[in-house]
Amino acid sequence: MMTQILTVLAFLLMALGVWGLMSRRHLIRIIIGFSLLDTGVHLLLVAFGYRSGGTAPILSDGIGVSGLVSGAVDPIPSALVLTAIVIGLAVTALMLSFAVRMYARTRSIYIDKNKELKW
Amino acid sequence: MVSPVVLIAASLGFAFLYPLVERLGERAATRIALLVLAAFAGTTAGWTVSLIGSGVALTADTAGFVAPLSIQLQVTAVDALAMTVVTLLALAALVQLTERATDRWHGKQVVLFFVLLLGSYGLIMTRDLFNVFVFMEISGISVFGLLSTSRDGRVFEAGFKYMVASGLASVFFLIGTAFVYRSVGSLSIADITAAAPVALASPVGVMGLLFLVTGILIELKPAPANGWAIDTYQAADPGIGALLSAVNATAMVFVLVRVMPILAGASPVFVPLVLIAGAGAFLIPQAQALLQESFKRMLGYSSVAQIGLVVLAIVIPAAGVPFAGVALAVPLVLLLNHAVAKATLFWIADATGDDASGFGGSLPASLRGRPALLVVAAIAVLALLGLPPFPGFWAKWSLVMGLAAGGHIGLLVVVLLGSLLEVVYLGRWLIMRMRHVDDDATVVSQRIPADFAESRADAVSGAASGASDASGAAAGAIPVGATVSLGLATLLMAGASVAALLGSGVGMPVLIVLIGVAAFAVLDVLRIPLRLQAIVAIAGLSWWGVSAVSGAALTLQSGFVLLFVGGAVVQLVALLARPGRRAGLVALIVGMVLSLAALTAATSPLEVFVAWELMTLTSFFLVVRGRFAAAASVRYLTFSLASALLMLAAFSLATAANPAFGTGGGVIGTLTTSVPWAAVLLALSVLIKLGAIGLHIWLPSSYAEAEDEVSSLASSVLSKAGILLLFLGAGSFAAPLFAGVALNQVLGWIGVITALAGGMMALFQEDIKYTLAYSSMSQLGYMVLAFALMSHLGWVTALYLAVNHLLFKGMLFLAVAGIVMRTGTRLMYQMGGLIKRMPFSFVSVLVGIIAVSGVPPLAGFGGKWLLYTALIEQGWYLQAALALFSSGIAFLYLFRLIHSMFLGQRKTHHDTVTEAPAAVLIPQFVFLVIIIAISMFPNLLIKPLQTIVEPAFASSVRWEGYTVISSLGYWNGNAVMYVVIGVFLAPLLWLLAVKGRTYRVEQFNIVFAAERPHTPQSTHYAYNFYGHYQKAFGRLLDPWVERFWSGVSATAGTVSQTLRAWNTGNPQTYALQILLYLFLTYLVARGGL
Amino acid sequence: MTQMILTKALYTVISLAVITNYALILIGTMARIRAKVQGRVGQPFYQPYIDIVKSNAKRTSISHGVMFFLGPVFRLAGGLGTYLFIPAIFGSVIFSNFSFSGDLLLMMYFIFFGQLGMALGAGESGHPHSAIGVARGLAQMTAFELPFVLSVVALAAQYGTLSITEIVAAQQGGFTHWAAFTNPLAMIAGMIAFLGMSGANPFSVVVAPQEIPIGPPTEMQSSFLGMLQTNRAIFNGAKMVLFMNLFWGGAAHENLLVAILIMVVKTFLIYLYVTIVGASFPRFKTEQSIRFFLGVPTVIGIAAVVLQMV
Amino acid sequence: MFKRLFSLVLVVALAAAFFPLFATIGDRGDVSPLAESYLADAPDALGSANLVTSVIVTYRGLDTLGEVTVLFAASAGVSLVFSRLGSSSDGRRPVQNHAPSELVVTGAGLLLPLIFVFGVFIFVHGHLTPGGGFQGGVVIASGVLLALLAGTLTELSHGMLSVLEMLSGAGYVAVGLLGLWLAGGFLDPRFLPTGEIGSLFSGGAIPVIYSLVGIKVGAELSGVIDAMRRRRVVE
Repeated sequence: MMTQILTVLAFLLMALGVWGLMSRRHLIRIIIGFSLLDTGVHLLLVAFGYRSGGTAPILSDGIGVSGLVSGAVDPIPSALVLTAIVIGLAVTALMLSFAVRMYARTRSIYIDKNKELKW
Repeated sequence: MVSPVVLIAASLGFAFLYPLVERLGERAATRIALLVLAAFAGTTAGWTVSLIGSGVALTADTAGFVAPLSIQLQVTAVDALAMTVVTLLALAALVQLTERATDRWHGKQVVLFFVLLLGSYGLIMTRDLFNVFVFMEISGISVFGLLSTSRDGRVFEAGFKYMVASGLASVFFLIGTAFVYRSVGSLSIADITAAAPVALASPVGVMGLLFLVTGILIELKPAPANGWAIDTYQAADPGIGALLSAVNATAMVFVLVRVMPILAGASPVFVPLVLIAGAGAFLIPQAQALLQESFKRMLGYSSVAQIGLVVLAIVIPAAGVPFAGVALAVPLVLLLNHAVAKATLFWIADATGDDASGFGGSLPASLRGRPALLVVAAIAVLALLGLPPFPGFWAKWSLVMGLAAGGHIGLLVVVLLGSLLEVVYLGRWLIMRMRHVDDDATVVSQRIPADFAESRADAVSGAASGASDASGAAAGAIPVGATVSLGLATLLMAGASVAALLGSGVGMPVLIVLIGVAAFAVLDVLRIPLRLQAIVAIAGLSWWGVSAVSGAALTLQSGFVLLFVGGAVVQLVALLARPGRRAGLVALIVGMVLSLAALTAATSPLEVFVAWELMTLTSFFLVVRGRFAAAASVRYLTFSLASALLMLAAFSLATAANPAFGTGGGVIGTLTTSVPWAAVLLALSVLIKLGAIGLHIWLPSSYAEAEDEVSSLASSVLSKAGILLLFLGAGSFAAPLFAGVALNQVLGWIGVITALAGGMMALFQEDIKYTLAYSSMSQLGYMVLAFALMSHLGWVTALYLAVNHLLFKGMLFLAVAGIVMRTGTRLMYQMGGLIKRMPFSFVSVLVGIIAVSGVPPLAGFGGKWLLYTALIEQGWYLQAALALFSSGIAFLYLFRLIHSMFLGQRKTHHDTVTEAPAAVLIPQFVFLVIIIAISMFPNLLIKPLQTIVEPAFASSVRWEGYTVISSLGYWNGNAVMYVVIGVFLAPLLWLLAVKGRTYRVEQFNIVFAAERPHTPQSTHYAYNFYGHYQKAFGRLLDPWVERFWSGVSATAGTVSQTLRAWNTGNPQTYALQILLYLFLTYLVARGGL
Repeated sequence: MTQMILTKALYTVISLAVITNYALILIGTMARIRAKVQGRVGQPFYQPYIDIVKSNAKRTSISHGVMFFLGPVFRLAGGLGTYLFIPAIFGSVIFSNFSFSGDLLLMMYFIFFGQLGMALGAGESGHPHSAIGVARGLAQMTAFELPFVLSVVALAAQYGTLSITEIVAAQQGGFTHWAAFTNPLAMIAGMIAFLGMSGANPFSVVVAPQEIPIGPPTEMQSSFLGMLQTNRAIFNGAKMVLFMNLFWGGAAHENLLVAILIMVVKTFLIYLYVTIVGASFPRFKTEQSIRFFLGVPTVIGIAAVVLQMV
Repeated sequence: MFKRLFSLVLVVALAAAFFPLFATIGDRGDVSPLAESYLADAPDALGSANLVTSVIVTYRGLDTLGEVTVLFAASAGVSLVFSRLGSSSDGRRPVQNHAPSELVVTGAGLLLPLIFVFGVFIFVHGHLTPGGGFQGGVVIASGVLLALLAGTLTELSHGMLSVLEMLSGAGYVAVGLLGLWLAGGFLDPRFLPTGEIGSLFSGGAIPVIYSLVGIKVGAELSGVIDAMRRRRVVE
């Protein structure tokens, strides 16, 4: 059940992000839409790692290795998600800085004022 | 052997430490960077050497655990080879970027450069799905960072679009990965491939893979969802463009290679999906590129198209001679071929510094007078177009063969069409670059000055042309970096070509062609004077020709060898007339002749095709040398390569139907196929080369605008290649096509109409060279007609006409060459009265035109007699009548020719003209002697021709002494000659006897209406000589064909315009297109809505 | 061998003498007839002889150069040759000429020989009128070649040969066997083409006296002109004989004199037909005559050929 | 407008197309065999309590190295992006920073040490508790940001930043190579004693790697912040 909720939530987030990406004219908002999309994907990854009633895959006094095997969530998606997040952060940073340069060049923060290259 | 992981560690470590290295000073740091790259190249090369052949792969697990526990890197021979080339290109690129005039790379740029390289290595080596994603992002982000350092401010806009697009792509990829992991429970590609048929066959699995493959495809920048990539190519620093398409794209392709087995295993929908994607990605950009003004943007379109082709090749198994059975050979070769060539072009764009694509004609002829750069550029373009001897050619051949063998006719069409479009825009760029400085690239027909003022323009600027070449050379020098990197890339390409050539298993004759060209190119580089080169060429070719045919029985191919080599050798003498350096001329001529010879010696379709392409190329470079030949050679290249592509299609279809097709040595009918469409395509391709009516618009201007010696060679020798091919394909044309009409009947009509139309058009030309060009077209029409008869007499006639045409057309063109050289004009009405100044030229022209028009007693009549006898024998009455009519027309334009040049009133400024140089006269008179000989003794020629035709048909004429007797009539050339001499001598003697004192008066001594004209030289009646004929025919003479083809090109333009309007430049539109792409793949996968 | 050659030469001379004189007289007669039609007295029938003698008797002549000098020679050679490749009288050794060294095709192409030579000579004279005349003449020639060729091809198809002798042979045995009646369409096309070939009205624009005084031969005088006049006779004779052979059953009779008589009658009629047409029609412009020949006659010719094909 | 509409339609269509795919994913009681083997064997093999960390740093260490590289490339990119801007002369001028508010200054003085310590703590204990190099690095970078806002730091020394970046990055690679030569393979942390689970010095080289990562991330993000800050643009 949990997985399903998370997945659908992730899905909605992605749709929302895409919509923002497609419909906003303001560069920063587009980037925000983009981050939403990313977040959705990350959520999806986490959701796929979930197991019903799972615990964090961390050894502590309470839980032994056997406990982990029987009860911990899948550690791989968590690892992947971490990587994905960092990469998303990097892309966002670059996007923002490019947006700044576009603005500096055309003096407009609106996407449709920034399309000299075409055809 | 070095572990793959070390390569990654090393490049990353160097990237991290680079700031420290730079403490030693920028230049030193870049030097060290180059050294590191060299070391990488050595490593990868070492892998290649040790892995190739042995089936094993080099594997490295990380973290001390084995896959799937940890991430695994692997290098197969293919990977190693790709990595070697990528590294070498990267090396060249770094040289170019750090050693150029402006914007030298340093600091973080070099760092990012290494990160980019690292990313590409990772993409090629990793065997873990998620790791692929990481490396994709590494490459991506380093590219973005590098982009920002371009001069062009628009690059940020482009980069933003790029980020949005690749962001979407990686989202797709991640979703896909997530689903795959969910279904398979592992990220190791090996595991996934193994599990795919079971675990991923479910709808969920397929959907996941759908996301995955869409993500990868988007990263490959597929049309129609690639506007962002194109914009980036346009705005980016050319150096980055080179990196993008040479390094980045190459690595990305490997991701698809890795994933393809998974897809194929999971569901059958994916192969067609990828095929469709590849086809679209190849064809659409080629069309969009047609109208590009920006060279970089054009290259961008070309790059994405080439990648599309590679995607196709990944899925289509190779067939045909080279590479058959070697897995992934075709895509790999295509990929590397493209990488090297494209990088070269980007670097040239950077070095020459201007971004014009040559569309619209406003492009500095910046390669004229810079032979080295020109050669490099030409190699790159030809390699991109997949022409021999470059590696891409063999790959394309195998791909096309594979397409035909697999029955993918639609894809076959797509590939050929796309290739043709590519020829148009890349060829145009090259031609515009190498055209002569005062050529505005509009000349496709004769140019008549507005008024009749005698313009000596040609002569004057002819003298000036040398100087202008020099000025072209003086243009901006190439920076050292570009020189090194271009040299490296060219060496790479050359080496690859040699390797591919030796691996392709084509025979010696083809190799000889290249050796010959290379040898004379070397002579050029050594600055050996033209005359010496010509002498060497004459000696070498005649020795070679003699050794080729001596002892061999007289067959079709030995006969044609004699024709080609003999004709060329004689005409080469004319080169001795002009001293001074004409770079590449002799090399190209030799190459052309040898490739024609190779055509005769070909023993497989592949060899025929290679020889054909080489012949096309050499002749193209000969044509383009002309001073106003730019527009003409665009047409020449386009039509010739169209013909070549048609031939390729024909061969592939025929081979698919019958694997033994064409493997028989060059006897008559080797290329016989029973597949009707193959036959039609073959016929079309030959007809284009023969300038048949409707397909002829390239012919006149190409023959006329080429240099004079080249013109004569082209129209006398080169034009016979098509005839040879007709004979090779003979058996294909007899089969009935539709409603019992056989192809050869169609050919016959086309031939005779061509003969008539060519003559008609020749009738109204003021420009002597255009007259002769059209006359060649008409004569070729006769040969096609005769061949199409498919009878003994018909074929003898065709060959007879071929020989005869070679003789007199060589004569006429050379005579004209001499006259143009002396008078400095090509317009006939500007000449006149030259008979007293240039008597020898007059004689050879006189004999020439008698021989053409077929007036007895000279050899021409033999041809006519044979032709009509053969035609009537076969019951082709109407064709016979038309042929006779058009030979009357021929008589008209020939008389006009000799009259306007030699008779009538001489222009005053021609009073001092002298006879043409001996070197030009000698070949004419050699031909003349031969003509007289075979006129007196027709059997000298006809009997050998009969033996050539014997294998196909039994003789249908018999000989009584000198009389040849057919079922219809008879002709005794010998007796006719004597009678004519008799009836000629009798009146002559009589005249000499009765005439009283004869006053020889000056030419101007004419009177009409009892009055002497004030300026007699102005009374030369030559301009618009047959005006009344024009009047009589009226609209029939309108240039319908020209109109048709300009209509075609206009349509192509419109299509291109519409297609490229799709790339609106708006990031959101691009995002929209990408989502649309995803949706479409979804629909394809589901098989419709 | 030599004896054979000598006899052949002798026969040739006889044959030529007959045709020349006959043609000269015929031309004179026709001129007179035309004059009568137009209500003039006209010249004596032997006027052509006078002209030739006069021209050749000129003491001086003017030459513009080698080709100019050779032009008339070519022309006459063309005339002679054309005649010599035609069997004038069927079955006669004397009048068979050299018809066995070449067939119809040779003959048709040999007509060009004289044209070319003359054109070259006229060209070198440098007189624009000559050039204009040549241009018109050649244009018109190619035009009437088409129907002519079509009719010839039709005949060749009909009789399955290109040899004139055999064509004549096939027409023996009563006028119903003449090609004129077995193949009327071909005959019509051919005879119309013949009008053009003979260069009388309405196709006389080549020499258009008012506009470009006598066209190609403008600069010709003295013995040059004489040769041209001689050739005019022989060439016309040759052409008439040719058409007689092609369409009108040739001239054949065991008695040579009768055969000659037959030839005289037939050729006279043929020439009369030309004269009548010429007297009753105005002159065409060049483009008009080109259009004319490529029009109806060509269609008829094609029809003739097609009839042979089906 | 039309485009807007079309994209709406398309998004909806895509949603409709793929919704079933997402909706069908249900819970599962177990984990993938691969994960299971990690859960079962990793603690003994690596001696690190936090299995996510073992996966990140060791099993999928190459990913992490790549991740670091991405960040590195990004910061280099950002600084390149802004490097030309100051020099480019189209009438732009950096504005004066307004003086930071009292609150911020005092708060900063109080918080900064804590933040830095916390950051270090996070990446040093990455193998024991949730957290790790990246988290720690980000915390440190946020501290730097605060310092800049509060004016405690006016200038960041680029020399120091790049040296930190360089050394930590190179160190990471070096550790990886040590793993290759001294232990089982590239990035194998077991060339150091794995210690006993739960103690600070356990998990072999994992803490070392995480510390290097932490330093590197902190330095890089601070660099990014700095690059963006100093090249601010106003109209």
